[in-house]
Amino acid sequence: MSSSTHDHHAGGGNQPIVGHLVSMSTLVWTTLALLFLTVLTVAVRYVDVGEFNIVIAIGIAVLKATLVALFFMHLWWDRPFNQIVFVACIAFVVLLIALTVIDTKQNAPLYYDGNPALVQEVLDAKAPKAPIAKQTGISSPG
Amino acid sequence: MISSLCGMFEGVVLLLAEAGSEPTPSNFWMPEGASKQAPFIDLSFYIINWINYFFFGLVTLVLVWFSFRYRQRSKHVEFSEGPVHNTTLEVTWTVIPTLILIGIFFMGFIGYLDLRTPPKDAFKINVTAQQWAWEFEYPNGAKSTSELVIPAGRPVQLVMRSKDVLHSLYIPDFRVKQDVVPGRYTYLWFESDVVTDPDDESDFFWLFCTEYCGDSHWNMNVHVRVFPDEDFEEWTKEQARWLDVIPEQDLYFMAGPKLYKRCVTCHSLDGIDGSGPSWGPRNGLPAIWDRVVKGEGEVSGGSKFIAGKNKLSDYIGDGKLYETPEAYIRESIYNPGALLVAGYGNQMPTFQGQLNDRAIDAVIGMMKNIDQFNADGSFKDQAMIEEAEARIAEAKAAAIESTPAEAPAGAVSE
Amino acid sequence: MTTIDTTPPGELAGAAPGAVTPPVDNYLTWSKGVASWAFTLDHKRIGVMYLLGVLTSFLVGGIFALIIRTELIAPGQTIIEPETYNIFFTLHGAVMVFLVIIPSIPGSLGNFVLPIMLGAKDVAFPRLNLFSFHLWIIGAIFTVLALLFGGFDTGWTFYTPYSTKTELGGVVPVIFGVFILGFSSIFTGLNFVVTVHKMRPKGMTWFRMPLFLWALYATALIQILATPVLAITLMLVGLERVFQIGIFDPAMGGDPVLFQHFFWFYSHPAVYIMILPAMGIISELITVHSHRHIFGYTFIAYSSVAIAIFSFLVWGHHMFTSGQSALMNTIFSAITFSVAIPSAIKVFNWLATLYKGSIALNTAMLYALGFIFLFTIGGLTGIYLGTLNVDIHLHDTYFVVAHFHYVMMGSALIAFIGGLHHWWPKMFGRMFDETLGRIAFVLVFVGFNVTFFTQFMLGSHGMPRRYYDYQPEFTIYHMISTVGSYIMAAGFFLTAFYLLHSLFFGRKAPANPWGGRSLEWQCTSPPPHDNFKTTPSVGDCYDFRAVHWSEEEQGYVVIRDDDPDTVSSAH
Amino acid sequence: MTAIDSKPEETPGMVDGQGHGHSDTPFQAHHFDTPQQQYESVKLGMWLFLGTEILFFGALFALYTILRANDPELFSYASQYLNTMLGGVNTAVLILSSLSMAAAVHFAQRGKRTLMLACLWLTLAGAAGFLVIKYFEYEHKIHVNLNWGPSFYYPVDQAEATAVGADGEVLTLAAENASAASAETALLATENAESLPTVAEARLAAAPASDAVSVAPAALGPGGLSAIKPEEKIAADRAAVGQVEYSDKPHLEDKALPVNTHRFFAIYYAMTGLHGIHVVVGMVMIGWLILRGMKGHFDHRYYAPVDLGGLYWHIVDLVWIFLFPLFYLIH
Ligand code: HEA
Ligand code: HEA
Ligand code: CUA
Ligand SMILES: [Cu+2]
Repeated sequence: MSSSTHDHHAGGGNQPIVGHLVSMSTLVWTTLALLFLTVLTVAVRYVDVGEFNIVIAIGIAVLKATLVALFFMHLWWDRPFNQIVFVACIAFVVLLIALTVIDTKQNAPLYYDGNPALVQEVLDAKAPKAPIAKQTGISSPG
Repeated sequence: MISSLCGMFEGVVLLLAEAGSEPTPSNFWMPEGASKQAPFIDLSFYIINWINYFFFGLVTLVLVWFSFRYRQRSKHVEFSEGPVHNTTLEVTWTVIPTLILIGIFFMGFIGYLDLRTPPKDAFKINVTAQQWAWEFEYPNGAKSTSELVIPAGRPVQLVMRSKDVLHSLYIPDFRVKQDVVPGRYTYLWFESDVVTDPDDESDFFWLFCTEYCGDSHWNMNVHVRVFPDEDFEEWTKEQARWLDVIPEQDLYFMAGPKLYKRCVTCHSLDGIDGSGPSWGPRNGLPAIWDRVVKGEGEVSGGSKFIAGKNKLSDYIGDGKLYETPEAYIRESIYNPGALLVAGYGNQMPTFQGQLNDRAIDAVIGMMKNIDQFNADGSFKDQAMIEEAEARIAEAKAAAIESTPAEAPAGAVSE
Repeated sequence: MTTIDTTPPGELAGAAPGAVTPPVDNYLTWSKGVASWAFTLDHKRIGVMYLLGVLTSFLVGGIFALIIRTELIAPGQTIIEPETYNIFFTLHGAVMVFLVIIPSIPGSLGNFVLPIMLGAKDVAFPRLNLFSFHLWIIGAIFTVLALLFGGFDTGWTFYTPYSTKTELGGVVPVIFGVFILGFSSIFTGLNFVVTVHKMRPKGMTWFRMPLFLWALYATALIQILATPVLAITLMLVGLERVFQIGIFDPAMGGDPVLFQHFFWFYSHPAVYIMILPAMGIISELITVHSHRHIFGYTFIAYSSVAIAIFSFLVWGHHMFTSGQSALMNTIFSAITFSVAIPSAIKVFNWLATLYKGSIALNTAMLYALGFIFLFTIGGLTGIYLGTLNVDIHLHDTYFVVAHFHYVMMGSALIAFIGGLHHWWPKMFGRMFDETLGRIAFVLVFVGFNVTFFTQFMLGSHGMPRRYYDYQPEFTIYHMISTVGSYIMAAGFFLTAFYLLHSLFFGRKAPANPWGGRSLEWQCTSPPPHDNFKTTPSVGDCYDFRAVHWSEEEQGYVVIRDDDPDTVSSAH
Repeated sequence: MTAIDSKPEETPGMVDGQGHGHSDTPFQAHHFDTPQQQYESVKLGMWLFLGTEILFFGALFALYTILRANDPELFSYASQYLNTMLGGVNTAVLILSSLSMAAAVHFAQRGKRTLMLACLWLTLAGAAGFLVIKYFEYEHKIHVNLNWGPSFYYPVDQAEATAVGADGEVLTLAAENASAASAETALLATENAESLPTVAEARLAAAPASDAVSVAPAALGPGGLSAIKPEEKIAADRAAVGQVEYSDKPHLEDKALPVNTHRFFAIYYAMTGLHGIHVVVGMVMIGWLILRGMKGHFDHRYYAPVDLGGLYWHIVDLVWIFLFPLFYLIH
């Protein structure tokens, strides 16, 4: 999707000698889209679709962010490597979020404000899987 | 393939579980292996060891051999020709380590599963860690702080929590370790057949704290002892009521030194200040009880501190904050932040809920008679101890007769 | 057509290439005065200032280490109190990691040779480069300030909630210092990425770059991607400490393990920030001192990038016992092993490079060979630690301490010292005493192994780390270890001595004393202010056929018989 | 300072004839060969820097996700104290200022200096407007102790102890409801005072015999996550430190105040605060661009600083685009 900035090299008085010139109309349309999406996301808040509220909210935010990056930040016309930098950084954030969230979710029953009985259940539920316990029975004396 | 690998390893685990009832002695790499888990961990270690010996040997050999064989012969060599790449070779030494590593991973994984899955009927002991002491609480309410005693031949599960910062419970000879995290429960299980002599205090395994937790982290160690069922049962019963069976007049020297073990990390008896003021004479002042009675101690802060009143005597006495010196000491143990001795911050944890009135009496008694104790906290007069022991033995016998709370004890011997 | 790449600098433009005297106009003499250094934009001067800073910090960190070792020589109190001990090992770790090893190679050697290797006049952003050095200074000052505020005793890992609770006042200053050092590191990395991307000269394709540049490039990627997370994490610790915001402190509802996730998200990649440039240096040293084309260039180049990427996926292997869930433990253990593969590739390729080489056992080369030996031990012991059930036993014991000293000190730092010897003549235009150099190497090498190999045994027998005192059964190991550290210290002091000595009394260095092929050996020693008058032409930087000994120069010269742009890459 | 100066706007080190002396492109630093190379370098540099910004905020987003995933109710509860109206207006303000920034770049590229300056001024105004609104939000919250950390639970003057909810509805923060908490404290106190074996035995009696006491109840655990309510911990804290009277009651005790509500505000202040700092930095940067623009430093050949400033300003906008729904729009 990127075209090299070289296209604009030989600019005249009104053209940059480097970089890409984005037309004002593109900018204005982007802005309008952003404002519309803002209104939309506020509106959706008042509609209850359960779990989907957050999905929609994030979805709209991602869309808006994409618009900003592509048009305001010229990423659409930019060097592929700059695009990669942007996407890769977001990927690493997602990585950090994913792994840490999985871990805390896994551990949630062990928190103090969890139910102690539940903690015991969690611990117990794991027990039958113990290779030694399962197959030799040595761990269950008398 | 993976499942057959798993199966293979499980087979090994089982074999070892059978073989593992014998303790492995300490050797060049590993300390004594005294738990059911130790053999497999050791085996994993040795397997990696041999793989590593091989690769290390290979690398070193090639390194030394090439450096010697191809050393520069003339003074100024300008160029030497050799292969610059060889895809087959390179792929080979990418793939072989990869396969080996996959194997190692599964080995570790299988062993880990075992470490993480306590048997359902494991004997459960609650562990509370705090700076810088361990407390073990048994199903019958018994508590122990100076040592962890476990029943031999039964899986034991520790359910752990921390009162302040991270700690980590580590028993090298059992090859188990788990951090103790404030705010959540963590657990750990092991099983040991290696009985330690109940009558020999020097027969034990070490339990270390391996997560850095402050000044006395290095000192947060206790002994682990593995008792046969009957001794274990007896021990827990005794622990549950050891304080109760000591007659009032013997408390300070029979219970005092034992309780003092929890204070010793911060409070010395020889006048050298640690994390807390010494109980002995310090800084030209008398020993602790006299300091309090005479009100000579200096205070400099705390929630009940009143600006300008820097002497203990401003706080202790009729109509003052503390009517008696005992009340002051008691508060200092339950609510250490109330009045702070000059030169010390609010470091001491509260012992509220851990020391009951009898325990407090014992500690205060010990303070009152501090000159009868050695610098390590032991009582000087052996004869008195013997006399008291006789009295306690009697009382104990009586108490066990009459106790109705047999249910947990029954659970122990089951 | 025969091209002589030796580019005569400024004044000597017309002089014969054989002139032994270094040019009057070099970057060292180019201008005078403290300000001309402190505010210089010249990457070489910045590199030299980094070098000075890093070595000073190394001395400081080393002295802390010696105090630690002396305290541990026997059970019981030897010289210091427990509180002091805790402060000292923390400072030792923090200084060595944040002030020494992370900035060492990129900051000093990288800054010095990267633009020259590219035939560029400077890094892309000279001002930013200077700024990042100034940040380093400020960060270092804060670390020292922390001492004045009462020190800090959290360990270099700042684990919460201890770090939010400890009474010592130095925590906030040092957190601030590390925050700043983080940005210093980020800006260096950013500069390098842009420089490598945009300032390669004509003819230098990606796969003609010296491998040191690949390594620095991969390192820079980690610096850019990982360091911000450390910065924010430390900021949160600071906030937790001052305002008790309840993120990490369980007393306010926080989760202390979360801190460890965030910390290691940076700090695991950070260990590759330390080792990758070191590996780059080794690729240079091995080839130059065995006069032999690198074996498997592409594999080595890609493995650097592979390590950089994998390094982000394994942070949880520091948390196997931390209360991390079993699922995450398994995932992290599995991925941990993947990092070993590119490392293995590198080790084997270096060995293959030695094959049929012509190996000059110069001091620098000794360090390179020592690196391979020590890194193999250090890396292989990482395998034990990556193995789930074995790590349960070894975590937070001296086994880990030994592992990371083998990789950080035995590998990264040794490579740094090796690189220092390699480029020393280039940097300062003087030759050091080779004999003393080899003696010092032997001292360091032997001392190092004596110090830290015993610690493997200590650790596997259960000696926990960060212990002020220990059980008597560990005494013998500790004693040996301490003696080893004295031997090692002797080696380093000797090194410091002969290097300083060479500055004033050393023989003048030729442009290319070792027979290097990459561009930095084609400008004079020390290089002129602008590195190259005209952008030099570039060939295969490991093609040693072009390197010839010149009696006149008392060094090597690079003479190419072929057109620079059509020279076929050797592979 | 004698070193070669690479400042774009100055003619670089010509003194000794070592510079290249790009006389037709005076902005070009001597170590670059072409303006194209210089432009692409600074642009890549800026993108990498933005990358670090993304990870910088990313860590906080990770934190946010974790907190919210573990405590969804807490977030929907606490979010009502944020003013959607103000947040929405601020979003629009930022979007519009982004437009003017992009326009400034556009005009800079075309060499239209006056228009460019006008747009920069507009952007600056937008930034200021954003901060003013933000100030009112913060000001109000701090007034009613919707704070980070322990001060969240400090008492406020009753008359002021109201917070305007999302929809303008006024939430009264009753202060009477201390009874539950104090009952619990009392319970704790008795539990502590009794000797523990007794407590253990009592528990034993209550629990089934098999794994009784296998997991201790949470009551004695630390605050925050435990049954001890944060306010108790805070009261105890203050009792220990001794600066405030003991009679404080948690002003936010509206019966359902979830444990750890202060954490929502901690992350709220951390994220919006860091964003706010970025806005301030952005303002300084725009001001600097205006100054240089007025001196005539930019034209169609050289406008990189405006371009980079624009990128920075857009990333500030981009972060807010996420902050807004994540904090203000929780259903
Ligand atoms: C320069 C720094 C550096 C480097 C390069 C490494 C490299 C590796 N490290 Fe290390 N590590 C540290 C610095 C480093 N580490 C530090 C500082 C700590 C402790 C921090 C603290 O707690 O304070 C630590 C701790 C640490 C732990 C946590 C231990 C614990 O606390 O319990 C683990 C666990 O997995 C680990 C693993 C590894 C692995 C698998 C590698 C691999 O990258 C190694 C790969 C290399 C090889 C394997 C050798 C070469 C290969 C061959 C010769 C081929 C043949 C090999 C096989 C087939 C196996 N390291
Ligand atoms: C690169 C990192 C690095 C380096 C080089 C070293 C170097 C050394 N370290 Fe280590 N160390 C760490 C990083 C490092 N360390 C870290 C991260 C920790 C963990 C801290 C924590 O737990 O939080 C640690 C912890 C640590 C411990 C464990 C403490 C404990 O857990 O209780 C010990 C104990 O023996 C130790 C010893 C040593 C010794 C003897 C050296 C010696 O090799 C030092 C020798 C150096 C000198 C004597 C200085 C000589 C220098 C000059 C003369 C200057 C000029 C030099 C030249 C020109 C060449 N270190
Ligand atoms: Cu407790 Cu270390
Ligand atoms: Cu790691």
